[in-house]
Formats: sequence, C-alpha cells, structure tokens
Amino acid sequence: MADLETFRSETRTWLEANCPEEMRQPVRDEEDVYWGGRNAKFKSEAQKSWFEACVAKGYTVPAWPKAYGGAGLEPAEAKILREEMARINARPPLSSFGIWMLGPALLKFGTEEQKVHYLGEIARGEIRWCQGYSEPGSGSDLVSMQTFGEDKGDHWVVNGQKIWTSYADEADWIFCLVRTDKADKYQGITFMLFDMATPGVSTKPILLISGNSPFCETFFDDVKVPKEQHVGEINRGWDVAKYLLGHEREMISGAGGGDRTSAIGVAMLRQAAKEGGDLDPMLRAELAMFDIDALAYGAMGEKFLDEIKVGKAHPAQPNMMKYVGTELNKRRHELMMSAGGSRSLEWDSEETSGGKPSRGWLRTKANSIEGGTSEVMLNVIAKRILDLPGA
Amino acid sequence: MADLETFRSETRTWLEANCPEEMRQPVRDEEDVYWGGRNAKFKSEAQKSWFEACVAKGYTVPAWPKAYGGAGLEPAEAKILREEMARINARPPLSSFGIWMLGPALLKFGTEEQKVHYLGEIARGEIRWCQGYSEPGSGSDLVSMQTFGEDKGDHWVVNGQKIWTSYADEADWIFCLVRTDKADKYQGITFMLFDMATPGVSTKPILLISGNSPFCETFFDDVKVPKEQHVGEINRGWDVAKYLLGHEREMISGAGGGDRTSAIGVAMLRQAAKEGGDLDPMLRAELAMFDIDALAYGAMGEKFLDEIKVGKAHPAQPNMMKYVGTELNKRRHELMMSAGGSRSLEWDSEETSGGKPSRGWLRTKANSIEGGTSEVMLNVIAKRILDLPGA
Amino acid sequence: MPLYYDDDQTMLADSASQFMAEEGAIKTQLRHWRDTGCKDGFGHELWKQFGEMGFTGILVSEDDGGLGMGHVEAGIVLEEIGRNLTPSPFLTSSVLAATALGRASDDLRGRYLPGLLTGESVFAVAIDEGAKHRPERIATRAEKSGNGFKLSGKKDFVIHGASADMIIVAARTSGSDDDAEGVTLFAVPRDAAGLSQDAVKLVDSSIATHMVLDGVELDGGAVIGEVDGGREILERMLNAGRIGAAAEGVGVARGAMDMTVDYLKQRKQFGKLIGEFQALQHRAAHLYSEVEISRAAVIKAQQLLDADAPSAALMVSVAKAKVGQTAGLAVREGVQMHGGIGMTDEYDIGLYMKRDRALQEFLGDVYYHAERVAQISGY
Amino acid sequence: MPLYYDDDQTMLADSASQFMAEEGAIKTQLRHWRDTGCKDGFGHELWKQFGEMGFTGILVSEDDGGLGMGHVEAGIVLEEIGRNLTPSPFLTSSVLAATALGRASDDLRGRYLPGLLTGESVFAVAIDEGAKHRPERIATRAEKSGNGFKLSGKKDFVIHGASADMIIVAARTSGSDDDAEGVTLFAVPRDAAGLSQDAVKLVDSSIATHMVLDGVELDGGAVIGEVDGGREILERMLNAGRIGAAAEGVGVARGAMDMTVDYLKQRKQFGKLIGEFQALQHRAAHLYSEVEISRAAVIKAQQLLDADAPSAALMVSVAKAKVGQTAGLAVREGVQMHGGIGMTDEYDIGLYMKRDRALQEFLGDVYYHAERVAQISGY
Repeated sequence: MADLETFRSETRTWLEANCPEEMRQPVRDEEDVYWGGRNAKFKSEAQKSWFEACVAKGYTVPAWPKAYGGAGLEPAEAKILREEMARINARPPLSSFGIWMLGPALLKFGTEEQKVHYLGEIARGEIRWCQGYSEPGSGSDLVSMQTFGEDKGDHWVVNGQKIWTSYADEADWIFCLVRTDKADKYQGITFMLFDMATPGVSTKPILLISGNSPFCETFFDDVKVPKEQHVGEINRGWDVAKYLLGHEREMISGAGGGDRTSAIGVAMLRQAAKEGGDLDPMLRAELAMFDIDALAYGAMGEKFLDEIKVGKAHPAQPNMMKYVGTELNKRRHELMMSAGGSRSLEWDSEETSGGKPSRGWLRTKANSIEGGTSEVMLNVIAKRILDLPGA
Repeated sequence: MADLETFRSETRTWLEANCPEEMRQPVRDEEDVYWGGRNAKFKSEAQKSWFEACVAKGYTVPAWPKAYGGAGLEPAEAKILREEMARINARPPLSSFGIWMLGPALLKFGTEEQKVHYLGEIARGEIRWCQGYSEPGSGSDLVSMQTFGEDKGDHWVVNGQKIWTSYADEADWIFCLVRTDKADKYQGITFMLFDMATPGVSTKPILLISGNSPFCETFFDDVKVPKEQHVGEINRGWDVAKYLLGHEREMISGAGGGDRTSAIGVAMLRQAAKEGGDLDPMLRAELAMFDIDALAYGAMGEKFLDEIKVGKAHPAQPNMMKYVGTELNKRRHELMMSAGGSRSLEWDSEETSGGKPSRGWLRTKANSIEGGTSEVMLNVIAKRILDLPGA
Repeated sequence: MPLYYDDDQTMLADSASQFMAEEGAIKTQLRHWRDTGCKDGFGHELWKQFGEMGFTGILVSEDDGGLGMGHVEAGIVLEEIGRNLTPSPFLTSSVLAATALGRASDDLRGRYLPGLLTGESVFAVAIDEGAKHRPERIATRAEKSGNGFKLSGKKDFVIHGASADMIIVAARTSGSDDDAEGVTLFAVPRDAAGLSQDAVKLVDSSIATHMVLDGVELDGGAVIGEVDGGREILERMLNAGRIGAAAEGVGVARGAMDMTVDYLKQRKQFGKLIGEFQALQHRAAHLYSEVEISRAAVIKAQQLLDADAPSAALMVSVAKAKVGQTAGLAVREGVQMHGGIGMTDEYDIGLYMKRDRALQEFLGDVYYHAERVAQISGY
Repeated sequence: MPLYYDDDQTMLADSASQFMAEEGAIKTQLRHWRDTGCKDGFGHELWKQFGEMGFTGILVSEDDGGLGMGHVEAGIVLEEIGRNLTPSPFLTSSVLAATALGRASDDLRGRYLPGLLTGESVFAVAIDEGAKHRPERIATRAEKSGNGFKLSGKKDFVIHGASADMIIVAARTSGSDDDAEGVTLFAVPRDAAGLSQDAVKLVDSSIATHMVLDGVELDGGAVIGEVDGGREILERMLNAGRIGAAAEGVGVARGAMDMTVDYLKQRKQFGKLIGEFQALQHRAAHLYSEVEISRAAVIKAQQLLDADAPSAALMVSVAKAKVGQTAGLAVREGVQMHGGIGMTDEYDIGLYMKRDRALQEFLGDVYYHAERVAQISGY
C-alpha cells in the first residue's frame, strides 16, 4: 500500500511536469484526438510534447510489458495512473485500434516476434490500424463472411469486401478476417494482418446519418498477403475474433466509467437554467429514472471490472454489459436532446459547435449495432448464461 | 333520428319505472352480480324485480331477436339503451357466459331449433353455462387439447380434463371442446354442449393468488353426450372456437369503454388528499403517462367499435385490442397500488372492503393470460396483420 | 361521428397519398433540397401544387375562397406529408397561420389569404422564446406607439421564418411575462424595419430562425383579433398546430414502420429472414399497436377540435404526447432493425428519425404535453 | 473495496443460503404461518435459530456481544431471506432497530440488545403517518412531562408492531410537522399505557399495525440519542432499512427469476419448450441484466454506508428504486411466463409477487426514491 502511495505521488509529479495545460481539457472534437500513423500530424505543440513524453515513459500503453513499449504497470498502478489523469482531465496521448483491439489479441495469440514488432509500433504510434470484420451480407451473422484468401504457397491472394472498417481510408494496416477454408464455417477463417498500401486494396467512405464518415467500405482485389502475416493458427482466426469481440463489447459497454455511466439530471437543469428556463416536471421525472439506471449501471461496471480482475466474471458477461451500456447511452442522448430543446436540433450552428448535440445523438444509435447488436447480445445471454434451450 | 330520440325518451321512462334505486349503484362485489341458473338466488327483492322486468322486455339480451328472448334492438337502439343505463348507473340484470360466449356462437352456428331452445333459456336466466376450452397441457397451444369423445353411435363417451372452467362448480351446462378425431389436429374437434349433472362430471375449484376461486378443474369420466348436442358440424368445432375466441378477446380488451379505458390521475390525487397527502411528483408523472395511454386507447376502442359496425376492422384487430387493453389494465392497477400506498396492501381489513385493491390488482395479472396470452396476441398480429414470415 | 373516414375524406386521403408519393417523394423533394443546400428547405413549385390541389385552403373558410374543411382533413394531408417526409410550409401556413387568420380582420384576411390559397405565400409563427415551448410565458413586448405598436423581444424556433412573407408574432401588450391575459397576436411582414432573423439548419434539414424584434413598428391593422385578447386565438392556433404536428407524426411513424416491416421480409441472417425471429415479430407487433392507437387518438382530437368541444384541449395534448412516444419508438426500432445500413445516409430510415426529432419538439414535446394532461385533468 | 464478496462474506453467504433453504423454506415457514393464521406471521423458533446462527447480531457491535459486521453482511442474509420468502423480524429488529440502538445509551442497549441477539426479542419501528412513506413530515408529538415525555399521534404500516417487545417511535419534541429538526426517537415498550395497535394482515401475509399513541408516558431514559437530535439517527436507521429492503428485494427478484427460468426449460407448448421462443429468451435475458445491475447497486450502496461515505444516501435511494423496478419486473414476468398456473395459489411465483409489493412500499417506493435521487443530486 505504501508503494502505491509512492507511485501515486510520483505519478502526480510526473504528470504535473509533462502534461501541458492545453492537454488538460475534455476532448471537444475529432481534431483533439491523436490517432498516430504514417500520415499523422500533430494539431499543436502541446499535443506533440504530451504524446512524446508518454511514449518515452511507456504511458501510451501503461499496462503492456516494457519489452513491447509499455510501462509494465501492475493493475493497481494502472488504476492509479487512470485516476490521476482523470483528476487533471488529461487527454489520452494516443487513440488507436491498435491499442484497443489488435494489441490485446497479439498479447494473447501473437508470437514473441509479432509482439515485439507490432506492439512496439503501436505503442510508439507509428502504425494506425483498422479492423476488417463485417461484410455486407454478414452483420450479426459474422461467421457467414465470404472474403476469401486463396492459398498460393508462400502467400494468399485475398478477394472480397469488408464494411464498417473504421477510418480505413486513414489507416496504414488492417487486421482482417479472411476465409481460408470454405468447407468449415468456424474453423476456416484466418486472422490476417496486411498493409493497406498493398496493391488491390481500396476504400470508400460511408456517409452516416450523423453527417460524418468514420467508416468505409473496403475492397480487396487480388491482394497478396505473405503467409507469415497471421495471428493465431491458420484457419483458427475465429478464436481470435471471438476473443476480440468480447473485448470490444466490454469497451463499448462503457463499463470503465466515464460519460456512459454518469447521471445527467443536474447537468440538464444547469443547461436549462442557462437558457433561462427550468426542467419540465415530467422531464425531470424521466431524468431521475435515467439517473437511477445510470448510477446502478456504474456500480455494475465497477463490479464487473473488479470481477474480471480475479476471474469471477461469467465469460459471457461482457455481452450483458454491452447490451445495457449501449441502450442506456442511447437513452441518455434522447434525454439530452429533449432537455436541449430546439437548440439541440441545430445541425451546423456555431452555438452548437456544428451540431454536436444532434450529431452525437445520432451517433449513439450505432452503439447497439456495432460490435454485436443488442439482439445478438440477448441471444448470447439467454443461451450462455441462462442456459435456455436453442431456438 | 327522430325515431331514435323517441326511443331514448321511452327508454328513459321505462328505466325510471322499472330499475329500482338499489340497482342503480356500481357493482361492489360478486354478491351484487346475478348469474341466473337452476340454483340461483336473488340477493334482494330489488335484484329480482329488475331482473324480471328485463326478461319481460327482452333486455337481458337486448340485441337478440325477439324469437330468442331478446328485444330485437337495432345497433343504434342498443347503444342508446347502454347509454341510458350507464347514465343512471343501472346494473346489468343478468351476467352470463351464455350471453357473452355461447349466445354469439349459437347465433352464428346454431340450428334454428338450438337457437329457440338454448338462447331462450339463456335470455330467461334459466341455465348457467360454463366454458370448457383449456386443458393442463394445452394453454396457448389450445388446439393440442386431448379430451376425447369416443363415438358410440347415438352418443359420445367423453373422457378427459379441462382447466380454467369459470364457475364450473356453479354451472348447469358446459359448452366444451372435445376431440372426436385424433388423426386431424384442427378438423377433429367437436363443440359439444352437455349438462354438468351428467354422471361422470366432477369439478374442483382452483384457489387463485387473489384468494378467490372463480375457476375450476373439471374432470370427465365416461360422460355420455347425446349426438345431437353439438354446435356447428361434427369435427368442425375449431371454427366455432376460433370465432368465440375473437369475441372473447374483444370483450377482455375493454374496448367497450368503462374502467379499462379511463384516466386515473385525478382519482389518485383525490385518494391521496383523503389520506392527507399529495402525489409524489414522480408518481404524478407516471400517472400522466398512463392517462395519455389510457385516453388514447379509449379513442382506439371507440374507433374499433365504429369500424366493426361497418366491417372496416381488420379481422385480427381484436387481438391487438386484447393485447393493449390487458397490458394497460395491469399497469393501471400497479399504479393504483402505488398511489394507495400501505393501505392498499391490506388483505382483509374493513377499510379496504376485504382487500379490494390488492385482490383486484392480483386479479388483473390474469388479463394477459386468459383468452389468449399477450404473446399469442403478438404472434397473431405479426402474422395476420403485418404478414411477417412464419417462424 | 364515427372515428373512420367518410367517403369524402377517403377520397381526399387517396388523392393526398398519390400526390405526396409522386410529387413529394423523399428523393425528389427532401433529399433534393437538402443536397442542393436550398435556403428554404422546401420547393416553392411544390407549394404551388399544394395550392392547385386545394390543400392550402383546407382550413380557410369557403367565404374566403378556401375549402372550409376541418382538422380531420388537414390531418389527412399531414399524415401523407409525414409518410413521405415532404418538406413544405403546410403546417405553419395552412394550419397555424390559417387558423389565426380565420379570426383576423377582413383587411388582414384579404391581404394574406389569397396568396396562401395559391401557394404564392408562405407564413410562419413566432411563439417560443428559448429552447423549449413555453407559450404560457410571453416576454416579447408590444408597446403602444402612435396609432400602432412597437415590438421588442426575441423569438426562437421560428420554422420557415426566413422564407415567410408574414410571421405571426405573439407579444405582450399588458401584464407581466407569465400572465395569461395581455397577449396580442400580430401579423408582421417579413420586411418590417427592426426585424432580423438568423437562419439555422435543423437536424431534419428544415430551416428555422432566431428572430430579434428591435422596435418593430406596426400599425393597428396588424393586430389579429383584439388587443390584449390574443390568448384565445393563440390557444386555438397552437392546438391546431399541435394536432397537425401529431398527424404528421403519425405519418412519420407509419412510414418508418412500413419501411422496417418490409426490410424484415427481405434481410437474411443466420439463414433466415430476420422477420422470422420471434423477438423482432413481437416488437413489430407492439409497434403496430402503438401506431394504430396513436392514430385513433389523433382522429379523436381532430374531431373534438372540429366540434369545438371543451375536451378538445385535453385530447390534443394526449394525442401529441402519444404520437411523440410512438413515432420515437418507430424510428428507433426502424434504425435498430435495419442494423448497420440504418445508420447510413443512403437509406431513408435515418431521415425519418431526424424528422421525428424536430416534429417532437415543435409546439411541445411529450413532457410538455404530459404536464398539460395532468394540469387540464386537475392533478 | 472490490464489489464482490471476500472469503468471509462468501462463507456467510453459503451458510445463510443453506440455512434459509432448509429452515426458512416457503412451505415450512411462509405457507405454514399463513395457512395456520398465525398472529405474528412468522415463527419465533426460527427467529431464535437466527440468533443461534449469529445473524441477529450482524449489525450489533462486538462490545455489545454482536458480530460488528456491516450492511454488506446484513444484505447477504436478507438476500437469502428474499429468495426463500422467509418471514422473520430480521429487517425491523436486526437492521432498523439495531442501527438506532447502536446510538442509544448504555442502559437502552443493555436492556434490549441481549434479547435481540438470542432471538428472544422482536422490535419494530413506527415511522409512517399515513399510507405513504413521508419521514420528512412527523406530526406525532412528544411533550415534556415531568422528567419524561408524553407521546400522542398516529402511526401506520408498523410491520411486526403487534409482535414487538419494543417499538422505536419517531416523534416531534419541537418545531412544526415539516421541520427537519426537533425530532426525537423513543424506545417504547409494547405494554406502555396509552399505546394501542390495530393489526392488519397484508398482501404478503405479514402483519402490520395502525398504532395510536394516546398520551403514552415515557421516562427520559427512553430517548434514543439526544432530544431534538433524532433526525440524524432516524436517517441512519432509514438508510439501513432501505438498503436492507433492497437487498431482500434482490433476493425476491432472483428467486422469481430462477423459478421462471426453470419453468421455461420444462413447459412445452406448440411442440417446443417455451424457453426456445426467442421473444421469451430476450425478455429473460433482459431481466437477468436488470437483476445483476440491481445487485451491483445494492452492494455498492452497502459498502458506501459501511464506509460512512457522503454519497451513501444517494446510492441507497438509487438502489432502493432500481431494485423496486427490477423486482417488479421479475415478478410480473414470472407470473406471465408461468401462464395460468402462475395465477394459482398452489404455485409459489404468486407469493413472490405479493412479497415484492409489500417490500416495494416499505420505507419508500420507486417514486419516493426517484424524487430523493433528484433532490440529493440537486435538481
């Protein structure tokens, strides 16, 4: 315990010295996020210096081993770092699907060589990754995917199409599910890694209802992928994918706290007061009912993380967290839109920073679709937790 | 129109002369209801004289033809009678499954002889009927019923068991679904009528969670039923049953108005005020949301009845009405319990007339089960109205 | 009066349905004006066609050259507008403004109604002051000035304000902000000196304005009804607009539901049509029920308004709130059941979600009308 | 502190679970006392067994002979009580009264705690005045009388009041009914002159009383804590009772859910187990999620109470409200999914529905605590 207190005070001192004032404010828009990668540009000196200080310290990926670019922090230390960063509102130095998605998969399934190579690149923000899972005909039924890699001895030739590849148009590399055996649905998929600059890869952004285009359609036309570029065994990529899906669901659920688990009633009252108004009594009642659910879910998130740490959580529990967390977040934004009234309807006004409330509200509608729909989550809970008979 | 106005004033005069003051009060408990039948006893002189006046006028079944004991009223006239009775809070002179259930089936499927005989008995309150549909293994899946009638030439010998037979222990006759052909699921059921005094018929009341026992289990042990005692063709009883189910759903839905479609907010405020209290702001909000749904459903009930009259309602619409009406009624009683607070929890106190709030609340839980569960209603809407593919 | 359409109403529904599906379709109207960045957010040609069809004058008396019909008929047109997301100034001009102008002087009626009937003119109403609908509180002041008035204040959420030839403004001629009495309605020409508007595009691609009245001078003839006696006309106008918005909301809900039910019959996952999954069937069936009930509530309220029944105000709020909940459910279920593609701009279901949101807010949302239901009911 | 049970707590949960399933089962306790028309509604023998197990003293300090544990531990016992619908005076005696007595004089502790520990004594609390929980308003008066007090007023919903050896009564020693200050708690012996109780059976077969205090004379030693300073102890006691009721509610919800999920795996209709129907699967999965979350909220609130954290009051109300909604859902889904037999007295699911209803109401229902969440949060 004494060690942890020392760690806390050292961390506080380090943050004080290394996190510029400008980096101690909530992220306001996409511009404020640093994604890294070959073509990355820093938005400001402060962003750059904060990023570089973190890379040097291993704090872009604090819990990863030092050998792979991390700081090798124990869970308790990592928690303290999170708390101390939250205390001063420090922005994440680096956002990356490499950190959130590929990293955990490599840590579990990668070879030592892969870990040193790819994890290091990720930790240093050198390569920006995207994820190739869904296909137009394979949404909830992911395993029905068709993108095919033909075996050519020392390489595959990949043909097919992916959809919902986040920022594929800005990514350097992709981790991608490719069918390598048409005869076996589950054990015929390989988890491949390849460069988006490989000839035959093309992307097309998808315009969303929010007016943004964070996702792409990604096309593979005779793309050559060297045989060594896969994670886990050949034809056993579904195991990696399933593991990552669980991880993704946990992430989307917002179980880690933050916005998605917090009450909003008081903030809505303040906002109404700023416009010179008050809360409708009926809206106030809805906000209270929401806050109850949000605070209870916050407790569940804490409990879930505590249980995961000691292996007490049911392996299918991330599905429950994802289901509830995303439904809750949609409801949160519905209520925020109601509380915001006609002002929140504005699509590109300066007062709304370019329609932040309405675009944010629309964005949340994807929460219960991406990473497994709410319906799929409920199916999984029914079967794997409640052990209800197969339909 | 002038005729209708004349009818209204005549009706008013007749009611004034024939409906005793004591019969112009809401029904308070089961005692206040007159069910007729061989063993019926009147609770009071007033109940008797009101019943007899109605029988003489054909007003126990005002819309049935005069030949069958009714008053032969046109729909518009029947509506006026209902309105005028409601105006003075007149109690129904006779309650009877013969009127509500068997009567409509006989009017549609019965022979002339059956109509004259059975409808007349019903109209005059001579025979009390009960319904034998469900069996322990056949609830939602009614057509899987097993009670079997063996063909013995001029009669059947019926063996089996029914459940949820309302007031079977007090009924004189039963209308009952009996399998007469094991080879054909749908076209192997006969709609039979027989005397509950027939040897081999026995009943056992079912104690409900409300503490009441309006239903029985009914057992048939070699019960002899003469061959002429069936409605519709032999083996075509399912048509009669389906018709009656539609009718029953309409009835349970509360589409005809009354309690089930009315707002409750103001009544709850008054009740709270009587206890010296006020409505919780949050409960008030829930009451408002409920009142919105109740008043909207009331409009739908009106629309539905208007459309039925001119044949514009979708034939599956009673299922929708039943689904929404019963769910709404359950919610109403939940809110009434909340508004009533600890007082409404009392099970047999004088102040609650023997636990009326709590027993009434528990009773409503059957609404969405009896006459077809909410789940079955939703299945039917999905298939027959929305034309969704069969699962 | 039975709660289904009579023969004339059925005919009107048929022609409105056909007209809106052909002329008011999403692709040619909403998407077209949105994607070309139209400053009005709707097409004036289509608006004139509304005039040719007679729709513009449904609530205008026959004496004034209109059809002299009622809210049921206006609702028929609005439901089809909702189904097709047809952008037009019908609700603000032919429902809200027309209702107020029906109580206006011969002079005002003569000045404004002919243009409305032909679809040459567009009208707007300026009620809200702030981000929420609170018409009980009116702070905009109209002070006596010569034989006229001078208006000062701010208004928000003035739909079509920038496109309107005339805007009906609710202002206070006496009393304090929260008084029921002392309100007067004014017909303010678009080019009135001191009137400025700041147009903003809304989530549904309609255009609203924030309006500033900086000593706008009007002569006495601009008063609609009596000075200080505007509350009754305002209530009448608001109720007409609310039930109109509710009728349009029913159309939005039906449009979203129909599109979604169709999709359930086409999309396959796990080797089945997704419409075969019982969980989705039950949700669709529940939605259907809610839509039918909402529609009944709207027609009931329209009939009560047309009959000038005392219970009309209650039922209008019931209907606006009920439709708000139902249409919200319809678009949420719509997007969710469409899955990923429901999130794309390419598919129309998201447009229903956007329109619903703006319509929910207009003239009072679910919460506002729930409060009103409680208050009118006496609790 | 992690939000799962440590080893000691797990051991306690195991023994409470086994004890309640064996000794506190529905058939031998709830149904037995109900069907024999017991005037207490629970069995004194079982209550003494609670004492032997040490449960009665969980919240009693070690100095006073108890286990000196916290609300997490009390909740462990209560959750098992809820699962088995075990009738007992645990909540009123070992949670509510024990919490208040913990702040009482040596004399009062010495007089009452030994009997509690052995399960010889039963305690009740008299808070509500009227049909709803409104502890902010206390009209019962305690006037100075000699070196003691004279209490007059009415109390309702005094659970186990008629069976209690001592009842803790909240009364006003100064100020007006709605004042926060001026409240004093009294330990009133059952046989105090002027105290009368009218026992009523409730829907869950528990027995409560309407109590009249007609000049009940008590000496100064009956005061718990300080005169006029009872509000803080009252709050502490209420929060202990609320989170206790919430923990029991989680047990009720889990019991009802488990029974229902089992039934889904047994009952066939349309040639399938009903648990194969996706619509029911989704509803069961949703219910599971709500139960888990409610349980997390309860444990969180218990830990905060045990740590005497300032945010405990908020989280207690969150938990009580959340559990109220979840347990309500669990019993409604339970009865509905059981179909017709769920309506019969023969099956236990209806007993869960009845117990839930009484527990919901006790110490504030969903609406009361939602209001409290808003107020504590500052809106």
